[in-house]
Amino acid sequence: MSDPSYLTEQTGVRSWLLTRDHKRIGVMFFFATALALLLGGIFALLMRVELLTPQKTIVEAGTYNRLFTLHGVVMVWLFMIPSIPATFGNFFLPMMVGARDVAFPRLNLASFYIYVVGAIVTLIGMFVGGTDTGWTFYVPYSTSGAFGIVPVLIGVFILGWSTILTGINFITTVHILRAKGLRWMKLPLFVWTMYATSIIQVLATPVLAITLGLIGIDSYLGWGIFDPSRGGDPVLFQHLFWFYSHPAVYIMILPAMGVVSEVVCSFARKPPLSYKAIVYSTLGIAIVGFFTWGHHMFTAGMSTFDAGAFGALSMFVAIFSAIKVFTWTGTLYKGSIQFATPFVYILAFLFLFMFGGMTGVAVATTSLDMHWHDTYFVVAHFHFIMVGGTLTAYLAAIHYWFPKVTGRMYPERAGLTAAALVFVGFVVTFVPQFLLGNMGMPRRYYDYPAEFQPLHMASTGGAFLLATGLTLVPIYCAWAVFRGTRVDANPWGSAGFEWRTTSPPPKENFGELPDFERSPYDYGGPEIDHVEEAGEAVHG
Amino acid sequence: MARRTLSTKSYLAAFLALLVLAAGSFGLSFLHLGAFSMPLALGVATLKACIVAGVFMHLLEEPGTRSLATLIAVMMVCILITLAATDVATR
Amino acid sequence: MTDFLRAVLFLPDPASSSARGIDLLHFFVLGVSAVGSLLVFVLAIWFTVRYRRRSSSEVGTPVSSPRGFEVGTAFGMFALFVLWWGVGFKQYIEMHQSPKQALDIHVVAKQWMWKFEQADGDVTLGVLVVPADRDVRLLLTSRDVVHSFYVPALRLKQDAVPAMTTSIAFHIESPGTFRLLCAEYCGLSHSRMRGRVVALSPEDWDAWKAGRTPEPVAAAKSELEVAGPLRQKADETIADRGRAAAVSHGCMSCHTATGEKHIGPSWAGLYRRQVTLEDGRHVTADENYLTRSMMDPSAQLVRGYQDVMPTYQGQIPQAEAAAIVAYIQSLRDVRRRPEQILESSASDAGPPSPPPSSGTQQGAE
Amino acid sequence: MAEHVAEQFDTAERQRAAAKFGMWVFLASELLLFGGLFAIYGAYRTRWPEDFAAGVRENALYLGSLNTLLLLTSSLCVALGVGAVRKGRHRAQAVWTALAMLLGLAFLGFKFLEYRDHLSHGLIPGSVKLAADTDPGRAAFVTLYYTMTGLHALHVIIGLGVLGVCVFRGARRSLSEQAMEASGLYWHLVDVIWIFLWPLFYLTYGGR
Ligand code: HEA
Ligand code: HEA
Ligand code: HEC
Ligand code: CUA
Ligand SMILES: [Cu+2]
Repeated sequence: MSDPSYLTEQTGVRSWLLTRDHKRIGVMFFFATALALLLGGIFALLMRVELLTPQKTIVEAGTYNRLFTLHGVVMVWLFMIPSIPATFGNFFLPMMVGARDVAFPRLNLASFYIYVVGAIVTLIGMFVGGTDTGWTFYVPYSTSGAFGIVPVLIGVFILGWSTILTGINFITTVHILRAKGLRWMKLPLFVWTMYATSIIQVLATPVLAITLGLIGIDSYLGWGIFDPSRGGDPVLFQHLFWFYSHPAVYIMILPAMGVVSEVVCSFARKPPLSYKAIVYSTLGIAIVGFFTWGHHMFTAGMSTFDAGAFGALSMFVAIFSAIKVFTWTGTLYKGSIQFATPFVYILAFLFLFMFGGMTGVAVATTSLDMHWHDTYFVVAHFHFIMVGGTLTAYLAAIHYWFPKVTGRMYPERAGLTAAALVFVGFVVTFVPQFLLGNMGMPRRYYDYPAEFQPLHMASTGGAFLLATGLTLVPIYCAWAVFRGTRVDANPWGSAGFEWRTTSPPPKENFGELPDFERSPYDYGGPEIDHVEEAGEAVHG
Repeated sequence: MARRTLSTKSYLAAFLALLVLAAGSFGLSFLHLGAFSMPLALGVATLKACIVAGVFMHLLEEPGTRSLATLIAVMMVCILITLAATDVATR
Repeated sequence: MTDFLRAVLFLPDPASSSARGIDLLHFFVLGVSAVGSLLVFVLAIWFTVRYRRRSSSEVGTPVSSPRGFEVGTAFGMFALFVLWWGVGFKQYIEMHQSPKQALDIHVVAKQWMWKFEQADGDVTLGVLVVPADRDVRLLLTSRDVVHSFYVPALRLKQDAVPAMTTSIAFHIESPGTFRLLCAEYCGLSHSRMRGRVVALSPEDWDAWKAGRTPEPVAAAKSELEVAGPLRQKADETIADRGRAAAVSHGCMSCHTATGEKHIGPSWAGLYRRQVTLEDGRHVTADENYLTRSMMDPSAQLVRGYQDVMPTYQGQIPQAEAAAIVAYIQSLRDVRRRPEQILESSASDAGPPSPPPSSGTQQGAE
Repeated sequence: MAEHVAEQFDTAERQRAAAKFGMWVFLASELLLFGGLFAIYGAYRTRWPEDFAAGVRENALYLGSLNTLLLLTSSLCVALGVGAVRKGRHRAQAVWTALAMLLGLAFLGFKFLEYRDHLSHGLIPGSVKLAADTDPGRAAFVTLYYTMTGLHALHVIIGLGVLGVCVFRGARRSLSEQAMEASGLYWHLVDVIWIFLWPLFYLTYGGR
């Protein structure tokens, strides 16, 4: 190798820990969040084992309640929210806008350490405080416990600031640091989704911060802002919590959508069916996503008027996702499709996200939610989107960008095996949970009536299949980092900007700046005019 | 540098306007305006906030995207307040 | 057909007509979702096979979306969703409306037990006993944290929130026993906060009211793990206890049960009336209003009265507050004194109050 | 002094734009932080309009209005400071900023007096007395009063720290224009928040 890459330019632990290179920070974030995924997964498996039998299997009720709280908090705040943005976003966003780094590299490093501190405080807080409130911290239960939840709140509060700083950094980078000639409507779609995600991070997270601060005050100082015995309104707490947490689910899915857009275009070697449709629907989700939070509260004693309004708005936001799903599918039409691991994950994503999303619209239907609220149907809904959607796209991203980040290729056969295991395992885990919800199995249940057992057993079996598939990934990836075949700059033959530099890239990202006027989706090829044949085939 | 720069004079003018508005708001509070007192007071406050943002914070000098970003944030706050308050009002 | 779909979807047998209606929407929504998602999946796989890459230098053919594709999708989806929303919201409203002539039952949830109180003083723990084929309305509250009353067979769920009265109505068609679960996480034994809803045939209901324990109720009780007596037939009705509580808390030094105006408005005929507030608004004196008037009287001042009533927030236990509400309800049909009727009709610019119904159990004394 | 341009920026101009833009995004975030509290205020005021009006009536109208005046003036000083640094007049910048700090300190001083007065009247948030003796609406008002003005006061304190750095560096002529502008933006936001707190806690007792 002639020029040193970002990996070899400097070596030693210090050069990593004190780096301001967005790529190295991304890699560090990757290891931290993957660890969180492992941790959250272990909690999930413990829960699944406990649920094998209607009564006690391995742990007591109190432990189980802590387990699902740990699982939810770790998966949401330690893994899912930073997962794609802070790893792949950090690594690729500056490259995709043709910048040498993010706008505020020191802030970027700071947000990594803030994340680490927040994660440690959260975990220690939960173990020491025995937090058993669920990840939603509903009052008055959360403020009445004998154990302080204050440490966890502080931890999540700190994590929130890490998210906000990352968001500020990304927004500023996209606005100020775009390369010459790179106009807004020429930006890679992944950049657009990161941009939209950052908007949500910056605008929604502070509301979580203040809300958690207030329940901290309530439970520690007893000011009673949400305490019903002092005239406080517990339903108002729910409003504030979901004002953050519903947009937060779009923090979790939008980056995944960006990955899907990139991989679909790369693997079909053609521009998206409609670039504009994807961009506008991305922004639409980010904005309208702020108006739907009340759909978590249909049974909470909210006013009927608000229930109707939130129900309608929730369906409105789903239209943007629908446009995206159809656009991706249509993009495959007349493509030149390469069948490889990242693409397999994308196929899985299309199906699982769409079904998960449609069940979201189903629970947003006010009368149906009267049955489904707080049952396993909802659990299945969000795992379909978060695991079947986001985690799947995250895995696609790992495989798609693996050669760029490491300069080597992962083993394809192992990749496909893992992907198959993940898909099958996933379906077996979570389809039964829809049915459990229909039967009336509430969530956060340690004990359950005996007739629910067969479906729970299927779900537990599936979870282990899923876990096996997932465990394969880090194993063969670790092998490939050292033993995988070396690749050249652009093994997938993609037109994306990040592929127009060496693999792995040099510290400055580009040796010679590529032509940013050539679209990242320009594969040449004759432009055929729309309508005629394209028409029927595209409509599902 | 091709940017419009606000002069010292415009700062002083803005300050004067702020004082007048503040005095107006203060005076209005003594009238028994009932249900109008809140929207009026908030309207004046909004006007004052716009002056501070536009002149002191130089929004008038900046490209429109800054104002847009701020507007989106303000809109989110309004949505949050409105929908939470309607729930309480119509419950 | 519907039974088949229910079996496929693992839905329990519905116990009410509204549950049946919800199931129809359920089938439609899930059917569209599943078929739609599968179609997209199959289409994507078909494209993958049909347009697989044949040589490593091959590129795809750019296709731009057919005209009107995005707008068409948006409107198509919109129409579909409006349909769901419309049907669903209509059902939702129906479940939240209070039917006339309904049997009112007060539900008090606490960690981790359900308590049901009927107006005639029947108190049961864990087992909610109702007559079949009759409208029932539940008035829920909680003594500690948020709980949720969930009966899968009714496709119905309503949170019980402390310091608030929420309500939900249902109508069970034929006798049967149904599972009741707590669906809002409420701490250690959340998963054991279960119970039964027993709908009785007219004969059994009469027997139950006569103080016997019909077979279905006994069976339901024995299925539960909840210890303690099934029933606490109070010596007095809940309204009686409410009266006692009102006296002991000093309410009667300002309020009367006879229609005379005193320091505060009389409670006679108050329930379900339109009350004119100081700020000109009109509100219906329902349970929620009555509860709030006790807990925080100055929030809604009645026109023509001083803001002198103290707050009873945190001073009256939730159960007693519910009893006082029941007492005020029982005074619904007490005639007001003529001068008060005059006075109130003068200030009542709002719509006329709904006709009082006599079918409720509150006046049982 | 020539500005140091970090490697990711082509020009000093862009670097300056980035600092200011980043600050704006941060301010949007701060706005939502207060937004949560404003929402609680809105909900509770809807629920207890009378109690809130009564609470406002009892607040120290003149002290609060004086504080408004102080903050508005301090904002002017900061704006003049930014104007000065843009013209390269660092001395003037330091003086204006120091003046703004003085006004900010005075604001905190009066705020402190107000708090002390409230506390001596037994309006202690979370106290048993407050919960027992007052209507829930009044108690909610008092609690929100402390929370919202308290969070604002915290921001004033942070803002004073930031301005302090500006005075210090301005006096040593090592303050970049962008740093002053960004600090100024923060201070103005604190002012804007107060512009809304003032009517909510001191002016709107209308009705009766
Ligand atoms: C990444 C996370 C994520 C995402 C993206 C979503 C997306 C959506 N969610 Fe979900 N949701 C969660 C995570 C997520 N959710 C979580 C974690 C919870 C539980 C929280 C808790 O209580 O712990 C939850 C709970 C939840 C509830 C509350 C349920 C309850 O507790 O009772 C509701 C109710 O409306 C809801 C609705 C929606 C809707 C309408 C969308 C929409 O955005 C979905 C839009 C997408 C589509 C609609 C798919 C694409 C559509 C098409 C391709 C059209 C197809 C057309 C035909 C088939 C004809 N969600
Ligand atoms: C991102 C979010 C996320 C993810 C990925 C998951 C993943 C899983 N979840 Fe979780 N879940 C939530 C978010 C998530 N969950 C939330 C928010 C709740 C609500 C909590 C609450 O009620 O408060 C919940 C609740 C929840 C429940 C309901 C508990 C209850 O209500 O009683 C159940 C039950 O089965 C469950 C199961 C699972 C399972 C089996 C997985 C499996 O998919 C896990 C499989 C993963 C592994 C086994 C880890 C393997 C990983 C590695 C080996 C490292 C890999 C590294 C690389 C790939 C680089 N989850
Ligand atoms: C000091 C006198 C006083 C006492 C004691 C008192 N009240 Fe009242 N109450 C009033 C007055 C005056 C009003 C009308 C003004 C208002 O709405 O606050 C009122 C209004 C009400 C209303 C609303 C009536 C309507 O017409 O809408 C209810 C319900 C009520 N009180 C219940 C109670 C209960 C229950 C108690 C005891 C636990 C109680 N009150 C004790 C003075 C009192
Ligand atoms: Cu009660 Cu859960
Ligand atoms: Cu949501």
